[in-house]
Amino acid sequence: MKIFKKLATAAALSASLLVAPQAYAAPDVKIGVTFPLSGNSGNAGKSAVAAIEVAAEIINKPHPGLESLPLGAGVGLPNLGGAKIKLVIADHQGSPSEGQAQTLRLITQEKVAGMVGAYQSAVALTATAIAERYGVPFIVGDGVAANITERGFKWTFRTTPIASDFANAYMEFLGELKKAGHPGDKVAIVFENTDYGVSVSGTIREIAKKRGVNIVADIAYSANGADVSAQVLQLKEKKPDAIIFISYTSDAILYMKTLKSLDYRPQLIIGDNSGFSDPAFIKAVGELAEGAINRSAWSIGAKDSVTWRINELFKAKTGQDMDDTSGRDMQAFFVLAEAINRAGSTKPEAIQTALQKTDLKANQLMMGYNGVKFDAKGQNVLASAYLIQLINSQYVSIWPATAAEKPLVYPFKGWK
Amino acid sequence: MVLMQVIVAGLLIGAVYALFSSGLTLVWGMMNVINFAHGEFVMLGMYVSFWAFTLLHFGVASFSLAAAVMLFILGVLVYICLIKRVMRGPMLAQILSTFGLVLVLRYSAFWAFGSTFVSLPEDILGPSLNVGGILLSAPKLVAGCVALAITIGMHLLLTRTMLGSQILAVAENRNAAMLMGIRPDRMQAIAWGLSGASAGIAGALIATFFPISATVGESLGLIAFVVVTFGGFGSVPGAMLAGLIIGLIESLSAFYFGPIYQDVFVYALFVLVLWIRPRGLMGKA
Amino acid sequence: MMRRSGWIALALVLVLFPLSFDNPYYEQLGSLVLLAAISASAWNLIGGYAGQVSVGNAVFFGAGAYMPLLFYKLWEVSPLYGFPAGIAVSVAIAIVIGIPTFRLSGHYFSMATIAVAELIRIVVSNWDFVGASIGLTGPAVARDWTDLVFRSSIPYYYMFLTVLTVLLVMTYCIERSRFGYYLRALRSGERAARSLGVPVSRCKLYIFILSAVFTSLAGSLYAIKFGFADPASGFGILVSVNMVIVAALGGAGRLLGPLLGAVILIPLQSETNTLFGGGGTGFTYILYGGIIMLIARFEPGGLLELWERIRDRRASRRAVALKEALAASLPNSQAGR
Amino acid sequence: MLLQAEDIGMYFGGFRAVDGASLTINQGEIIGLIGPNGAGKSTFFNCLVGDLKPSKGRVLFDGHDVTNASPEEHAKLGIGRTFQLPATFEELTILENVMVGAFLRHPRVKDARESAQRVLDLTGLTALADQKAKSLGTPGRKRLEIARVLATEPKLMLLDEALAGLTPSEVQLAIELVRQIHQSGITLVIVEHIMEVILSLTDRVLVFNQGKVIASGAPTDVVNDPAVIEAYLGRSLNKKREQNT
Repeated sequence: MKIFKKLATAAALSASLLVAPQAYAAPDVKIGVTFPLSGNSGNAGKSAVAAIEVAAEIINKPHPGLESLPLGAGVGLPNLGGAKIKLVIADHQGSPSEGQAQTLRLITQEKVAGMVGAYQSAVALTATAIAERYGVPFIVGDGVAANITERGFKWTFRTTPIASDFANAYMEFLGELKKAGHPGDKVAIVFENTDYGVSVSGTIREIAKKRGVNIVADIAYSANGADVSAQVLQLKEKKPDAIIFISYTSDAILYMKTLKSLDYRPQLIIGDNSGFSDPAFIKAVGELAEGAINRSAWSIGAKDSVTWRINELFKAKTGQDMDDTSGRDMQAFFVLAEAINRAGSTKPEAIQTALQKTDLKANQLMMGYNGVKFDAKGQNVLASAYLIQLINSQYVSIWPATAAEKPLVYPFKGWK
Repeated sequence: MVLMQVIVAGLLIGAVYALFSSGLTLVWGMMNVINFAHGEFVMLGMYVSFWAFTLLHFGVASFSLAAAVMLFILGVLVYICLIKRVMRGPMLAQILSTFGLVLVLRYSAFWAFGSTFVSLPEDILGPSLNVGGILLSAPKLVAGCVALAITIGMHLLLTRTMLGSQILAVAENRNAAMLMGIRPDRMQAIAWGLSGASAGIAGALIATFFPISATVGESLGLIAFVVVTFGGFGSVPGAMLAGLIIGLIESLSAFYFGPIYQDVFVYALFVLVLWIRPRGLMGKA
Repeated sequence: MMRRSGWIALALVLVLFPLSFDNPYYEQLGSLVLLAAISASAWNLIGGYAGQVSVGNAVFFGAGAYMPLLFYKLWEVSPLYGFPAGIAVSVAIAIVIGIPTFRLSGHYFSMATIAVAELIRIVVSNWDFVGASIGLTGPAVARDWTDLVFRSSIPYYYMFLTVLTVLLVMTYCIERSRFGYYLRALRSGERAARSLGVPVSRCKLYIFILSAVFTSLAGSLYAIKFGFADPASGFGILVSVNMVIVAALGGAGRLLGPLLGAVILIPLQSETNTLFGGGGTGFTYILYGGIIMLIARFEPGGLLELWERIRDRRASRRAVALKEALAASLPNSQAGR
Repeated sequence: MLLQAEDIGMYFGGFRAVDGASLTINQGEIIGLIGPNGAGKSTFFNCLVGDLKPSKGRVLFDGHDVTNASPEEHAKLGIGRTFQLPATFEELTILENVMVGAFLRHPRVKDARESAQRVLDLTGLTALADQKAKSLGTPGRKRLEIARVLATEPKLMLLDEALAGLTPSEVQLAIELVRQIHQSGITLVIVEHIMEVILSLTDRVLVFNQGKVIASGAPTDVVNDPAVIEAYLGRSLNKKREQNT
C-alpha cells in the first residue's frame, strides 16, 4: 500500500504545480476538474481544462479590464480571506467508470470543495452520482443530456443551456426566416446516435412538432463512419429547406466534403455546435462550409471587451480562439467560484445553499446567457444560446437581432 | 438515377474497404495471425502522407509511395520484433500481441500528433467526375483504381513470381519450404512488409478525403475483419469482391433503412458467413 | 501449487484489506480489483483452461449489466431481480455462439465472438427500449438496502469478494475433476483428445456457458456498483479485451492468474492516470499496450509461470542428478530432443 | 469377427485415395497394413478410426455400424489409435496424459489415477510419471501414446507407424511392448514401413497400392507374391533375404 500513498502524494504535487503555491494567506480552495484528456474527445477536454485554468488565473491574479466579472478583481476569494483557488485536474478518458473513480478520488483524496466536468453526458451521469453520495456540489458546464438534471439530485447543478434551449432557438430562427419570405417549414435532422445526438435531436423533434414544422428527413447515423454518401443522397432527394446537423468533428468534415463531391447545396445548414465549432473543422472545410449556421453562447466580441480579453488570455495559453464548449465550462467554473465566495466557507452544505441562491445577471457573465438562476432540479433557467454564421471562415453572431454583429447571409453559400 | 448514384457510391467506398483489407488478408492467410493493429497501420499511413504533404510538399503519388515505404519498414520490424516469436506461441499470445500493438501505436500517435483532426486539402485530387449525371468522387475513384491495381498486382505476385511462390510455400508448409532452401522468416517478414505497404497506400488515399486522427484506426479497423472473413482468409481477390459487396450493402441499407442499420446488416452478414460458410467467398477449404 | 500457509495469508490479506486503513479511494480501488478479477477469472474458464480465446465476453458482461438496470427502469424493482435474467440471457447467447463455432478450430471462435459482441452492441445502442446509446441508470440513492446502493465501497468489496471466492473454489474443483483434465487435454490437442474419447465440443460448450454465467454476474455487480451502464461500458470491445489482458498477465489457465493480473493492472491503470492523466497524453494506454506486448512476446504463460520457472530453476540443480537416473530406465528417452 | 470393413472408398474430389478396400479382423489377430507412400493405407486407417467418413462402404465393429461414428464414439466402443506424428499433451505430465485416457472407463479421479499407474508400469514409464510430456523424445512420445490408448482399455488398437524413426534397439523394445499388449488380449492393426516388424509380429498383412488391396495373407506368402514385389518390396527385400541366409 505504501507505493499507492507515494503515487498519490506525487499526484497531489504534480497537481499543486498547476497553480503557483501560496506561501502566506488563507489556505487554498481546491476545486476538482475532470474531463476527457485522452481518447476521442481528448481535444475538447484539454481545451475545456485550459479555459478553466485561465478562469482560475483571472480569479487568483488581477487582470485589468475584467473587474466587471464577479471575482474579476483577481484577489482570490475575498470572503475567505482572499484564499486562492487551486485546481485538481483528472482525466476520465471518456469512460463512465473512470469518471466515477476519479471523482471519488478528487472528493475523498483531494478533499475538493466542488467539482466541474465532464464533457460526455455518460460520464456526467456517473460522476454526479458519486458527488451526490458524498454530498459535494458538482457543476455540469456542457453536458446536454436531459436526464442529468432529471434525477432529483440535490448536489448537481447545470449552467449550460440544454437541448430544449437550442431547439427553441432554431425554431424561432426558422420562423423569422419564414416571415422574411424564405422557406422554412421543411426541416431535416441528421444526428450521430450517441447520447449527445439522440437527446438533442429528440428535443428538436418535439418542439418542431409543437410549432408545426414538419421534419422531412430524420437521419440517425453512427459516428466516425467511413462514408456518408448515402445520407447526403437521401437529403438531396428530400430537398429540405434547412438541415440541422448534430455531428462530431470527423463527421461534420466528411459531410461538407460529401455535399460538395455529390454537388448538393442545401438552402440552409445549421450545425449544432460540437463538430461545427471545432477549429479543426474550420481549418479543414472552412471554404466549403461558408454560410453554415451554428449555435453558440460565446462570442469574442469587440476589442477590449471582457470576452475579448478572456479570449486573448486563452489564446496566449493555447494559441487558438476559445470555442463555445470551453466557454460554457469556464462559465460553470466562475459560477461555482462565485458561490463558494458567497458561502464564505468551503462547507459543502454552505456552498450548496449558495448555489441554490445564485442569481447572476447577464452582464456578470462571460457567456451570452440571460443569467444564471437554478431551478429545483439544478438546471439554469436563464441559459440561452444565440446563432452564429460562418462568414469568411469566421463565426459571427447573427441572431437574435439584439446580439447580432452582422446580418444573416442567405442562402447557404458553400463552395465557389 | 438516384439508385444508380447510391450503388456507385457503395461500390466506391467498397473499393476503399478492399484497398485496406488486402494487406490484412495477406498476413492472415499466409501465417494465420490476426493483425488487430492493421487499422493503426492505415492510420500511420495517413499521418505519413499528411506530414509528407505539409512539410515536404509531396504530391499524392509521392506521398503514397512514402507511406508505402515507411509502412513496409514498420511491417517488417513488427514481424521481426514481435510476430516472429509470438507466431509459435499459443493463440492467446498472438491475439494479445497485436492488441498491445494497437494501444501502443494509437496512443503514441495520439501523444505525438495530438488529438486535433487534420486534413489534406479537400480538392487535392480535383472535383468529382460527372459521368452521365452520375457523380464519382475523385479521391474514392482513385482509391478504387489503386485498390484494383494492388489486388491484381498482389495476386500476380503470389501466383506468378518466384517470391510469391516462395511465400506461399512457406504458408503451406514451413519445414518443407526450409528443406527447399527457402528462408521462412525472410519470406514472412516480406509478407508483413507488403501488408504494411498496402496499408500505407490505403492510408495515403483515404487521407485524401477522410479527416486524420490518431483514433481513426478504431473505426476503419473492424470493417477490415469483416471484409477479410467474408472474402476468405488469405484470398486477395476475395477481399476485393467482399469489399465491394459490403460497400454496396452499406450504401443501400443506409439509403433505404437509414445509416444506423448499415452496421447491423454488415455484422449480421459477418456472423452468417462465419456460421454458414466459414471459409468465406474465395477462401481455401 | 501453494502451501496451506500461503492460502491462509492470501485470504487474510483479501479480507482485511479494506479495514486496514480508512480511505475510500483505496476501498474503491480494492473493489475494482476484485471486479476485474471476477470477470477475468470467468474469462479464464473458456480462454485459459479450454484455450478458446473469446474476444467477445463483453456480451455476457453487458447482458449482466443491463438486466438489473432494465428491471429497475421498467418496474422500479430491486436490481437483484435482474441478476438471474442477465444470466439466462448470457447462457442463451453462449449456446447460440458455441454450438456452431466449436466445430471450427483456429481463429474462428475468436472472430465469431467479436462479431456477435459488435452486432449486439450496435443493436443495443440503437434500441430505445434498453436506453439506446444513452444507456440505463439505476437508483442513485438507496430506497432500501435491496437497491444495493451504498455510499462506501466496503459493502461492494465484500460482495465481490464472496462471488470471487465462489468462482475460484468452483474453478479449483473443476481443475481437479475429470472435466478439468479433459479441458487441458483438448487445449493441447483436440484431435488426440477426441481419439481418447473426450467429447471435445460438449466440453467446450459447457465451460463456455459457465464462463458466460460468471461474466454476466460480474456485469450485474458492475451495474449496481456504478448504477449505470451504456453500450460502451457494457458491450464495448475494450471490456472484452481487458478481461483477456488481466487474465493473461497473471497467467491464463491458472487458478490465481487473473487475480494476480488484476492486482497489478488495475492500480497501475488508475495510478498512472492519476500521475499522467493531467497531462492528457494517453500515456496510460501506451504503458498498458507495452506491458501486453512484452507479456505476449516473452512470457505468454503469464507472471505465475515466470515465477514458477524461477523457482524450478533453483530446485533443478538437485533434480538434475535424479532425472538422469530416471532417464536411464528408458533408453534414449531424450533422443531426438 | 471383431471388425469388418466392407468395400471402403475414400474420394477427395476426383482423387480416389482408397478405392474399394475390405478387411475383416478376428479377435486376437495382429494385422499389418503395408504399401508404398500414398498407397492409401493411412487414409484407410483413418476411415477405420473415425477420423475420416468414408465416401463409400461401411465399417462394422462388434456388431455396431461405426461408419459415420465420431472418433469419440470409436474410443468408447473400444477402438484405440495412435498417431503417425505423436500427439501427446505437451503441457500435461506423463501420468496426466495417461489419465485422460483412463477417464474413459474410470470417471472418478482416484480410479483413473490408479489404472493409469498400472498402465505406466506395464509400459515402463512409471519412473517418468511426473515429467511433462514435452520433456520426452520421439521414442518416449510413441510409448506414451501407446500407454494413453491402453488406458482407454480398447478391444482393438490401431498403431500408425508406431515404430518409425526409432533406432534398432528402440524398435526391439517397442516390439516387445506390442507383444505384451497382444498377449493381454488386445487385437492389433499395425501400419508400418519397417519389414522386420511386419514379418516378426503380424499374422496377416494387407498390401495397398494405388488405393487398392493388391494382396493379403500370411506375411511370408505376401512377400513372395510377385505382384507385391513388383509394386513395392522389389529388390530391397530380396537383398534382405540374401543377408538373412
